[in-house]
Amino acid sequence: MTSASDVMTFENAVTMGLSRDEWDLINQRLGRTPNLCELGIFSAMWSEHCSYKSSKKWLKTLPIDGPQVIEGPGENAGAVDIGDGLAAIFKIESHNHPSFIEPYQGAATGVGGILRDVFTMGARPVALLNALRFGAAEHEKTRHLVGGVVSGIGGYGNCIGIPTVGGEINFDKSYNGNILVNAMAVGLANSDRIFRSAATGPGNPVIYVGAKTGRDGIHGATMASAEFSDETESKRPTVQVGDPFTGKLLMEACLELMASDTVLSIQDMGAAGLTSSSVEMASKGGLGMEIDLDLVPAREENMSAYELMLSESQERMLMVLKPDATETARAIFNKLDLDFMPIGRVTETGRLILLKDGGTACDIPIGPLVDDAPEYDRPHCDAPIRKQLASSDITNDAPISHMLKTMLGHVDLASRRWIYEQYDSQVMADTIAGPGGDAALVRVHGSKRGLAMSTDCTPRYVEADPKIGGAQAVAEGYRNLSAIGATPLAVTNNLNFGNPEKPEIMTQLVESVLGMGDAARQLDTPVVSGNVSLYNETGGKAIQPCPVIGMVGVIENVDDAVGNCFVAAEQDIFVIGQGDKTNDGWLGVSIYQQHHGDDGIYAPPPLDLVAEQKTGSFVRQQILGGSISAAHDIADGGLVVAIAEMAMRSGFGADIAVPTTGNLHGWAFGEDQARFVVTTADSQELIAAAKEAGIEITKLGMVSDQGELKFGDSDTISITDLNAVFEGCIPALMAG
Amino acid sequence: MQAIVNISLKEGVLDPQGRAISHSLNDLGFNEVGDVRVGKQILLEIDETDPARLRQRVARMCETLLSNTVIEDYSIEIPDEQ
Amino acid sequence: MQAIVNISLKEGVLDPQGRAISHSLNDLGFNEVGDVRVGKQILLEIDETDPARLRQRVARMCETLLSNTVIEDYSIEIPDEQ
Amino acid sequence: MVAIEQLTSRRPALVWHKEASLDAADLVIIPGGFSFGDYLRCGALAGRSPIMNAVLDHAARGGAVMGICNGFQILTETGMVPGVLIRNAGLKFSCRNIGLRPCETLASPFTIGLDLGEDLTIPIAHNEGNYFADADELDRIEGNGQVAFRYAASDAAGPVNPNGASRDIAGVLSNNGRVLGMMPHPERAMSKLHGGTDGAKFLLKSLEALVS
Ligand SMILES: Nc1ncnc2c1ncn2[C@@H]1O[C@H](COP(=O)(O)OP(=O)(O)O)[C@@H](O)[C@H]1O
Ligand SMILES: [Mg+2]
Repeated sequence: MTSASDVMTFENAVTMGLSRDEWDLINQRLGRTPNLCELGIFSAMWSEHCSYKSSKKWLKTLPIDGPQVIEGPGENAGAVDIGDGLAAIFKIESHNHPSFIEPYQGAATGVGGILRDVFTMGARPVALLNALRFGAAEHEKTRHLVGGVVSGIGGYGNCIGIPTVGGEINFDKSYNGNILVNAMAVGLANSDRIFRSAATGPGNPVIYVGAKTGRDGIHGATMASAEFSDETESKRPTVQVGDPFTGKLLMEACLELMASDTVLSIQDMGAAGLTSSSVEMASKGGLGMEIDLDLVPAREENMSAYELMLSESQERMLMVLKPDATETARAIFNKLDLDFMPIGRVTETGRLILLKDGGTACDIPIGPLVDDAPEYDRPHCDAPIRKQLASSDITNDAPISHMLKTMLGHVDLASRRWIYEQYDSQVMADTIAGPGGDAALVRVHGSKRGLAMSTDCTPRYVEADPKIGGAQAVAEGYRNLSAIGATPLAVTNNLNFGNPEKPEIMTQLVESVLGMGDAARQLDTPVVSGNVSLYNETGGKAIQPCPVIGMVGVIENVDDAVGNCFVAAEQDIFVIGQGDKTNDGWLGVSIYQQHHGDDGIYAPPPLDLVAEQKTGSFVRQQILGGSISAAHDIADGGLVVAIAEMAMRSGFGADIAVPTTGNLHGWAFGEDQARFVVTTADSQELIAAAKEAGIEITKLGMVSDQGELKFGDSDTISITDLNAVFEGCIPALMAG
Repeated sequence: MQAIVNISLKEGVLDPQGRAISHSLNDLGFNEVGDVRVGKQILLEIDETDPARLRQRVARMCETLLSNTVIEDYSIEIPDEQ
Repeated sequence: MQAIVNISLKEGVLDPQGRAISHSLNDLGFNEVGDVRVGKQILLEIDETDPARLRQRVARMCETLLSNTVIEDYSIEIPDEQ
Repeated sequence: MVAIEQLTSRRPALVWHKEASLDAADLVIIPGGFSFGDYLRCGALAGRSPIMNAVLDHAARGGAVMGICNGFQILTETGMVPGVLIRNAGLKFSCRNIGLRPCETLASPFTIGLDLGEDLTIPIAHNEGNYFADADELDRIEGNGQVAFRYAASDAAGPVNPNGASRDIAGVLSNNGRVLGMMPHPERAMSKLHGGTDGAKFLLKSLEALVS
C-alpha cells in the first residue's frame, strides 16, 4: 500500500520532533514502519502540544469537580452552571509562537481558534479576554510586536462581533525573543444543550464544514512544541491567516444547525487540523473513522495526504450528523457560502483509515495515538529559597506623591487605554463593565444576570516562588471578581513555561500547578479547562514562568455590581484585610522594587488562602448588601496605587491619613495580599459588619471633590498630573 | 528618485480579501472572474540618485519593515532605472 | 488571462498610512525616505481571451466595485497584451 | 434591534442581504458591524449586495434611512450620502465615548427634535470613521445644512476628533434630509448602566418624527 520511497526512517522521525523511544514504539504498535502521512499523524498527536506528555501527570492533581461543574477538562472547553438553566462555557489558549513570527495573524488566529473551541460546544460566545507578555519596553522588537498583536486581537474580535472585555499585559526582558499571546473566550449555552466531541454510531456520516484546506500552518502543533531558535524564523509557511468573516459565517451556521436535533458530535480543527479532530472524535467514542481525502475541500492543487491531514487552515470543523440530516445541514451551510462535504464515516474498527487516489494512505489503530501517547515524569528539583527583602533596605524619604507619580509611569502599572480602545468592548450591547475595571461584567442577554471574568498572573512572583505564584494567580482572580460583587465559579488556565526537559523549569511547572490546585480547592473554583505551552525559550533562555488564570463567576443582578472608581465626595475610604502586621509593607519583587532598578529576586508576598476567601467573601457580601459603593483589590503597586486608580478614573480626589509608625513607602507601595480598598456611604454599618465577620478594617480617609490626592497634611498632588503620567506612558512607548 | 514596492501574499497563503472580492464580482454579474489576490503597492520618494544603491536600500526597507516575509513576497520597481 | 489593477489615492487625499510608514522608515535610519503613498494592487484571473475586451470589462469592475472614484484613481495592466 | 424594540415595543423586521426586495417601512436602519469582513473597502461589498437596490429605491421614494457606523460607510459607498470614510488618522480601531454636537441642519426627521446647545455622549467603535470630502464639497454640504453632527468632546484622554474627520464631521444627511449616516453608536447608549441614555434620547426623537 505504500511505495518504498514513502517508508520512513528514524532520521525522518527526528526532524518531526520524535525521540528514539517514540519511534520504536510507533514501529512496535504498527508492526511495521510508518509512511510519511502516518508518521506525521503520530508526531502531531504525540507532540507536547497535543499530548501534554510533560504536564499530564501534574494536571491530574488539579481539582476539577464541584456542584457547579457541568464539563471539566477533556472537551473543547469547560462548562459551569450559572443558574437559570444556563451554562458558561470557556477556555483559554496560547498562540505564542505564531504571534512572534507574524504578530497580527498570529494573534488574530489565536482569537479565532479559541472562539471555535467555545462555539463547538454549542455556546454562543459572549466575551473575549487575553493575557499578553512582551519583552522590555525599550527592546527593538517590542513596539512592533505590541502593535501587531493588539491590532490582530481587535481585528478578529471586532470583525466577528464578539466584545473583547478584558485582559492583562506585562513587559519583561525575558519575553524579548518569545512573547506570550493567550486568548480566552466565554460563551453561553443552555445547560441541557451542550455538544461534545465523541463520535457515535458506526456508519454515521463524517462531515467537513467551513473554509477550504490549504498548505498553511502545516505542523504548527510541532512548532508550538519546539524551542525557538533563529532558524524558526525561516520556518515560514507554518503561519496561518485568519478570516474573521468566514469565522462569523461558520459560527452562525454551526449554532443554527445545533439548534436542531441533528448534530451527534462536533469538533473544531485546531492544532494539527484534521488529524487531531478525527483522532480525538474517534478515540473518545471508542470507534474508528474512515475518511476519503480526495473529498476534502482543498484550496490548492495536488495536496498530499500528509498535507491535508496536518494543515492548520483556519475556520474549519468536523462533525458527525444523524444520517438523515445531511440535506438540512447542507442547506444551512450553503446559504452562507461555506463548504459542506461528507468526507467519511464512523466505523467500528478502532482504526483511522485514510483513502487517497484510489489507495490507502494511512491505516493505523487509534488507540496508540491517544492512549499510548508518551507521558513523562520529568525530573525536577527543589524550588529555590529566596531571601526576604527588608523594606528599610530599599526605601527612601521621598514624599509619597512623588513616588506615586513616577511609579504610575511604570510600564506595568500605566493605563492600558491605548490597548483596549482598539478592542470593540461593547458590540452586542451587553457589556456592563469592559476593560479598565477589576473584572469585566457581561449581562446575560435579556436578563439581569451577569457573567464576571478576568485573566491574571504575576510572573515575577511565580519566578520567585512558583508555588505561591501559582496560587496567587487564582487568588488575584478571586479578588478581582469579588471586587465587583460577583461569585467566582471556576477557572481555566494557560501554563506558559520554558523547556520542561530542564529540571529547574519543570520545578516551576510542578510547583505552580500544585499552588494553583491548592488555591482552586480553597477558593472553590475548580479548573474546567486549560492549555499548556512549553518550550517558550530563545537561545536557551527561558521566559519568566507565566501560569495564567482565567476566572469566570456570576452575579444575580448586574444592578448590584460596583466599579473601582470613587462615586461621591465625602464617602469614607477603608482598607479591608490585614496586610503586614509590622506596617513595613512587603516590597520584595514588588513594582516598587523594580522601579528602583533592583532586579534581585526576593521572597514574594506571603499568601494566606483562608484570608483570601474570608476577605473576598466579605467584600462581595457587603457589595451585594449595598454597603460598599466602590471597591478595588490591591495588587501591583500596592495600596496607594490602588487609591490613585480609583481617583483617576473618577475625577474625584481623596484625603488620606498616613501612618505614623512603620515604613512609609512600604505602607504605601507594599504588595501584601488579600486586601481591598473600598468606599462607603455608611461607615458604621460597614465597620460593624467587619467586626462581626472578624475582618480587619482600617479607615484611610475620605473622598474629596478637590481633584487632588492629599497624603497627611503637607503632601499633595493633582489628579491631572497623575493622569498625565498614567495615560501618557504607553502612547509614548508606542510612538517610539 | 521614486521606488515602487509591490507586496503580495505568498502562494498558498489564504487571501480572504481576494476571495470575498471574487465572490462579489461574480454576484455583480462578472462571471468570468476567477481567483483574485490583493496586494499592496507602496510608492516611495527617496533622496538617492544611484538606482543600484536605491534598489539595495529599498530591499533593506522591505526586509525590515515593509513586508513580513513569513507570509509575503515583495518586488521592487525603479521606474527611472535604465 | 490575468489583469492587474493598481489603485492609488487621488492626489490631495491624505494618506495616513503612507505618512506612518515614512515616519517609521526615518526612525529606522532610512533618512533618505520622503513622501510615501500606499495603494492596492489587485490581481484577477479572468476567463477572457481578448485583451481589448478584457480591459473594457476590468474598467467596468473598477467603476462598479474595485475603486471608489471619489478618492481613488485606478490603472489597469494586462501583462499578456502586446 | 434590541434598542429599537426597547423604545417602540415593536420588533423591527430583519432583512437578509441576499433578498432583493423590501416591504414598506417607516425607517430602514443599516446597523454597524463588519459586513463582508470590510474587505476591499469598508462597506464596499455590502454596498453592492442585492438588498441595497431596494434600499436605494426606498430612499428615492423619500423613505427614511439611517446608517450607523458600518451602515454609514455603506451609505457613502452607494452615494446615498456625500463623502467617504477612510482609515482613522491614528491607524487604529478606536472604541470609546465621545461628545456629539448636533448641528443646525436642513429639515430632517433625524435632527428636528435635537437641542443645538446640548452635546450627546455616545460611544464610537470603528477603524474607518475618518470623514473625507474635498473642500468644495465640504463647503457645499455645510451650506446646505447637511452636517448633522460634529465631534465636540472626548472622555479623559484622547483628542476631541477621534479619527481625523474633515471639519470634525461625525454624521451627514442626504440633500433631502431623509437619509442620515453617522459613525457613533446611539444603540450603545440606551441605559444608565450601559453607556448612558443619550443614544436612547436621540433614537426616540427620530422615531417620533418618523412614525407619526
Ligand atoms: N493546564 C490545563 N489545565 C486543565 N486542563 C487542561 C490544561 N491544558 C489542557 N487542558 C485540557 O485538555 C484538553 C485538550 O486541550 P487542547 O489540546 O488545548 O484542546 P484543543 O485541541 O481544543 O485546542 C482540553 O479539554 C483542555 O481544557
Ligand atoms: Mg478544540
